[in-house]
Amino acid sequence: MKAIVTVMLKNGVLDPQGKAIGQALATLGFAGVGEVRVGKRIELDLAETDPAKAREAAEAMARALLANLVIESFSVEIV
Amino acid sequence: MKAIVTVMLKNGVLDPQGKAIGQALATLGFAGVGEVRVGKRIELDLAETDPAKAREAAEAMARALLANLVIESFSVEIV
Amino acid sequence: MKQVNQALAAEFGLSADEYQRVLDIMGRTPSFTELGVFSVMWSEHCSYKSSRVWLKTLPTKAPWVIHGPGENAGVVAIGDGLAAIFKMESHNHPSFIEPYQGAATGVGGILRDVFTMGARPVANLNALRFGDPKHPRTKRIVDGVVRGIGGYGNCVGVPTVGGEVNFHPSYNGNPLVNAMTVGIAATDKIFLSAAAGIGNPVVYVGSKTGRDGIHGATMASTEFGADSEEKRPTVQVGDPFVEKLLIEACLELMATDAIVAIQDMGAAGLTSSSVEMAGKGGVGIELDLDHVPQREPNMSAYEMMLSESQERMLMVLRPDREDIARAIFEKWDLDFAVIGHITDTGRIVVKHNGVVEADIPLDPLADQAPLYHRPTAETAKQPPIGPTADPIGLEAALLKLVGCPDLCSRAWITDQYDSTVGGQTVKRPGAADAAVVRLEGLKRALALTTDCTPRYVQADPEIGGMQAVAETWRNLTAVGARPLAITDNMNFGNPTKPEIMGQFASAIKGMAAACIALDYPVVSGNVSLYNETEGRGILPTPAIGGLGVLDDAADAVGLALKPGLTLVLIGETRGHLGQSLWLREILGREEGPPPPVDLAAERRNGDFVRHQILTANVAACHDLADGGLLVAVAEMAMAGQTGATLNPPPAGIAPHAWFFGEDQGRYLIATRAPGALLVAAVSEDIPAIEIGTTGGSDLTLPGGVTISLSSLQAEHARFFPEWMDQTHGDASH
Amino acid sequence: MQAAIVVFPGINRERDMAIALELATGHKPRMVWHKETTLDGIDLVVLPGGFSYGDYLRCGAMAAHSPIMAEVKRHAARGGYVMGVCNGFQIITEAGLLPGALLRNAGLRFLSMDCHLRVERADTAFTGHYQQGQTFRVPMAHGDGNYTASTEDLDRLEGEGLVAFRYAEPSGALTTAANRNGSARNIAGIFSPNLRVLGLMPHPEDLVDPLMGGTDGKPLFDGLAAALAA
Ligand SMILES: Nc1ncnc2c1ncn2[C@@H]1O[C@H](COP(=O)(O)OP(=O)(O)O)[C@@H](O)[C@H]1O
Ligand SMILES: [Mg+2]
Repeated sequence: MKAIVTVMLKNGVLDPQGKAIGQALATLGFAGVGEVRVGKRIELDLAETDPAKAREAAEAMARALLANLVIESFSVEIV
Repeated sequence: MKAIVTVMLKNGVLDPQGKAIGQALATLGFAGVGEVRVGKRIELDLAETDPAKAREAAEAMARALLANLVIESFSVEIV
Repeated sequence: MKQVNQALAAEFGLSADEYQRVLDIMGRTPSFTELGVFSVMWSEHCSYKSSRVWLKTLPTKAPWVIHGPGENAGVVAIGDGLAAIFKMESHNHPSFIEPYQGAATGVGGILRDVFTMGARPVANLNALRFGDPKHPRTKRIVDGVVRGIGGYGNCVGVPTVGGEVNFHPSYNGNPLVNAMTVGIAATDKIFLSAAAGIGNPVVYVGSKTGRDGIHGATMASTEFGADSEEKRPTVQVGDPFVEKLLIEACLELMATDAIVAIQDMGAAGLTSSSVEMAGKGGVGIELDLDHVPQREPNMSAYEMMLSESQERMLMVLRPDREDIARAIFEKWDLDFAVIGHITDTGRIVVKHNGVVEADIPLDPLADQAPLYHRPTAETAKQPPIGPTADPIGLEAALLKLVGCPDLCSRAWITDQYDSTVGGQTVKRPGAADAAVVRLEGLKRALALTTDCTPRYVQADPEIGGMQAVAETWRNLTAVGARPLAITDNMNFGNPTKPEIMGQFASAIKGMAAACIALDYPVVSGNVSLYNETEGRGILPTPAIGGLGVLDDAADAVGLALKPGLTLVLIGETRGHLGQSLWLREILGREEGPPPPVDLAAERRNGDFVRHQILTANVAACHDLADGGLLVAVAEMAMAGQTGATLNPPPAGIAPHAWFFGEDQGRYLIATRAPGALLVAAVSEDIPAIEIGTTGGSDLTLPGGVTISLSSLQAEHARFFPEWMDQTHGDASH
Repeated sequence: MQAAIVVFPGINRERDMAIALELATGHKPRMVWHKETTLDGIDLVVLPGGFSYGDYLRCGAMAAHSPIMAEVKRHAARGGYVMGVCNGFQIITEAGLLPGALLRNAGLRFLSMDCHLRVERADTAFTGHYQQGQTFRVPMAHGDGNYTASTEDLDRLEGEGLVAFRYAEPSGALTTAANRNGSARNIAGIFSPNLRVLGLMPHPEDLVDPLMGGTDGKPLFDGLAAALAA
């Protein structure tokens, strides 16, 4: 079972990476790009075969390590 | 229109961050975690309203800047 | 929006008396935004209401002092028409909440205090205090803080050249992150913050404003309770890339004559910068917030005035130079906005969407700011520890001491800090008692250090305060530098407790005495109070940052031993073990009075050592501090990969007291010319004694016990890598 | 030799580089803003270290698209000399002037310390004042110096003698311990096929003065000055 944990900065938290990428895209001549936000995608191969349990485990991992909940939020997808 | 560009290291390129996370999860007591891969998720707000054109634009941005095709591959999702 | 009343004022951190004072000044109920302005300006962090009466007693003057406390940073003349501009600042509370960003933005903030005065930053240092390594939270905090300091400093390209790290359980819930920046400017090109010129534009540059860290200043002024997790405001995220652009753009603009006044937006952001600039200039200021560059939609006046978004500056420009300035900031891709102008009203007027959101008279806001003479209680003197027996012998004690967290190698930390960028770092971290950084294109160099021994301050705040100042002076002297001035960062507990206020007052008294005796004034500093968790205070920690100058960088000496030298101990050794690391690490006792500080002897010994260094009689030098003589020898031996053979102690002193006592005012010198050095010492009445010779790859103790340098090194190097790297995954950065 | 140093926003070792070049050539290099578009009269273009654009997306990625880079590529195509150090190396690989890429250091930490480099060939303009096989000490300071390339590229670099420097013990031995950032085959620097483009991670420009702890980096600049004199 594979879990995909997506970690993004919370709304309102400054995203220097996103800002810089937005500017770089503009310099490269890409028009019509508004806000850019950058986050992480963490793919976990899990031995667990029950989707509900896999999700629970991935969420626990995100809370414990993968996301910094002071400034980030996360979501989990099981595939 | 929003485009989500996911950038991952190519298979075969060593992912030290993924490896470290895997080890850290194990020390934290999470069992049954196999390979861990870490990539980037870049969310772009696009003025474009046509999904096909938006995808094309996002792909062009990924090729030009967002991914380094020597070591990374990317995929685009339009939402 | 909430009703403005006493309850809301209390929520904002204003006492009932303070709120009454607001009502008196305003003659009406303040608006929400006005209440916000009062609350941050009158917070401990901005108003120094508990500490001011004591800070005023510090000596701040010397012929070389150009600007003492009161400006963004202290300024001293260093020769060649140049000035060193420096200050230290704390980011303790933010670093507990989010160690990486807290430490990173701490570095960013202190950099701005320095380059806002026209200086190019040339060095960063940091004084860190962490909890017990065994406490479950400590490791994550250490990791994040070190990464944060490196992440920011490395990116802006200012070398991180020094600092200090201690561990103690009293910091478990309250680490100390004190960052220091040193910059260089021409003495006739120093920029101040006093606004002037009625009608002159007020210009905002740098990053956009978001809802970051609102009420950060008041948060930094309250102690943490168990509910602090909920109270946390939006954490500020640093953007070192923008900071780098801001440094370059500001320095470029400062080379023109466009700037009338400039001030960074630090704690309490737009509020404190605009209030202070107008207040200092004795003028008024009007802001139209509609023009403030905003990162988020629908921000209120209150939010914009209190936001602590990073990497922003406020300037007053000559009106005819606005275009030049705009072009420079556009070149560097930074926001530039005229957000107001200087008035003659003596008031700050804030407009937003055509509505006056705040209109406050500036003089009373400053003059009638609360000032407390808080009760103090003196710290009881510690009884002497009495005779001690050595249970394990010198060799085992040395190995234990060089490996303990407070003395072990800091390479794991300093290896993460770029210490060479700029190409002027003469003495990198670990190479000498003070970092030495040459001034580009000149012979002249600065010597820099930070020091404090909190366990001494806890045991006797006055001696501890004195000792901290003296130790920085000694460290500068030990590289051959002439000490010029200090900055300080007063980290203490809750000032409403008389015993804490007593620690503060006594520490200041001791610091002041040392500054006077050593001709070594305080030119800037910072106060961080309420460093407590659930009622337990930290060890009182007046961190001192010292700055000295070497006329020729080539004169600087380091720690490293070479073969064929004689070791000479300067200063008197009585074997004082009270509050020593030997007592704590070997006997498990944190007891006794700290070593006495004899300021006259300190000065005599130091002046002698410096003279010997400058006349080339000294191959290596190290001051004696934590761990005493034997630890100092070991550190010098490891630094130079050269062993030493030590003589027995003089009669009448126990070997462990001789080798591990922490008597003050001492230096260990390695010299090729011991005869001349000893003769000079005798003629000047300086205690000096030959204690051994150098060579080989072992440390040989009296009686013939040998410790190989490699085993010493292994013990010394072990703690950090074993503690940090075995398990640590890096998920977030 | 007329040298130019390209200044990208966020670069921070341009001054160090200018000092080293001036020391070797006797005159100041030209500082070229990244929005400029010509390098006329320049013999050597240097892309210095630092954090161009904060290194926020990938190190060097955004700088690789700066206006000046088109001209740097033309300069290289004309047979001009180019040296990228640290961030400059990253920019050069991102721009496709040299193969491969620089990943996060294997230990995931910034590494600021001295390392030793083994000189793989001494018959180039960059290495002429070193001996082949010699090792020299040099500071490094980077978070992303872990050189990687496809096996074919690595084999080609080796086969064509395009590896410039490898991380080594002071003795010259190629060990894992000496290869702190985890680079493939201990590679610290590589050449273009015409040996006129060099990319390397450590900072020879920061060790050209005995006061800063040594002059091990100086032969690189002296060699360049000698080779490009005229
Ligand atoms: N403990 C102290 N010792 C000496 N000067 C101090 C101390 N604390 C604060 N100061 C001085 O008071 C002024 C205000 O400090 P601070 O509010 O930290 O300034 P800023 O907001 O610019 O960082 C500065 O000039 C600072 O140097
Ligand atoms: Mg300031």
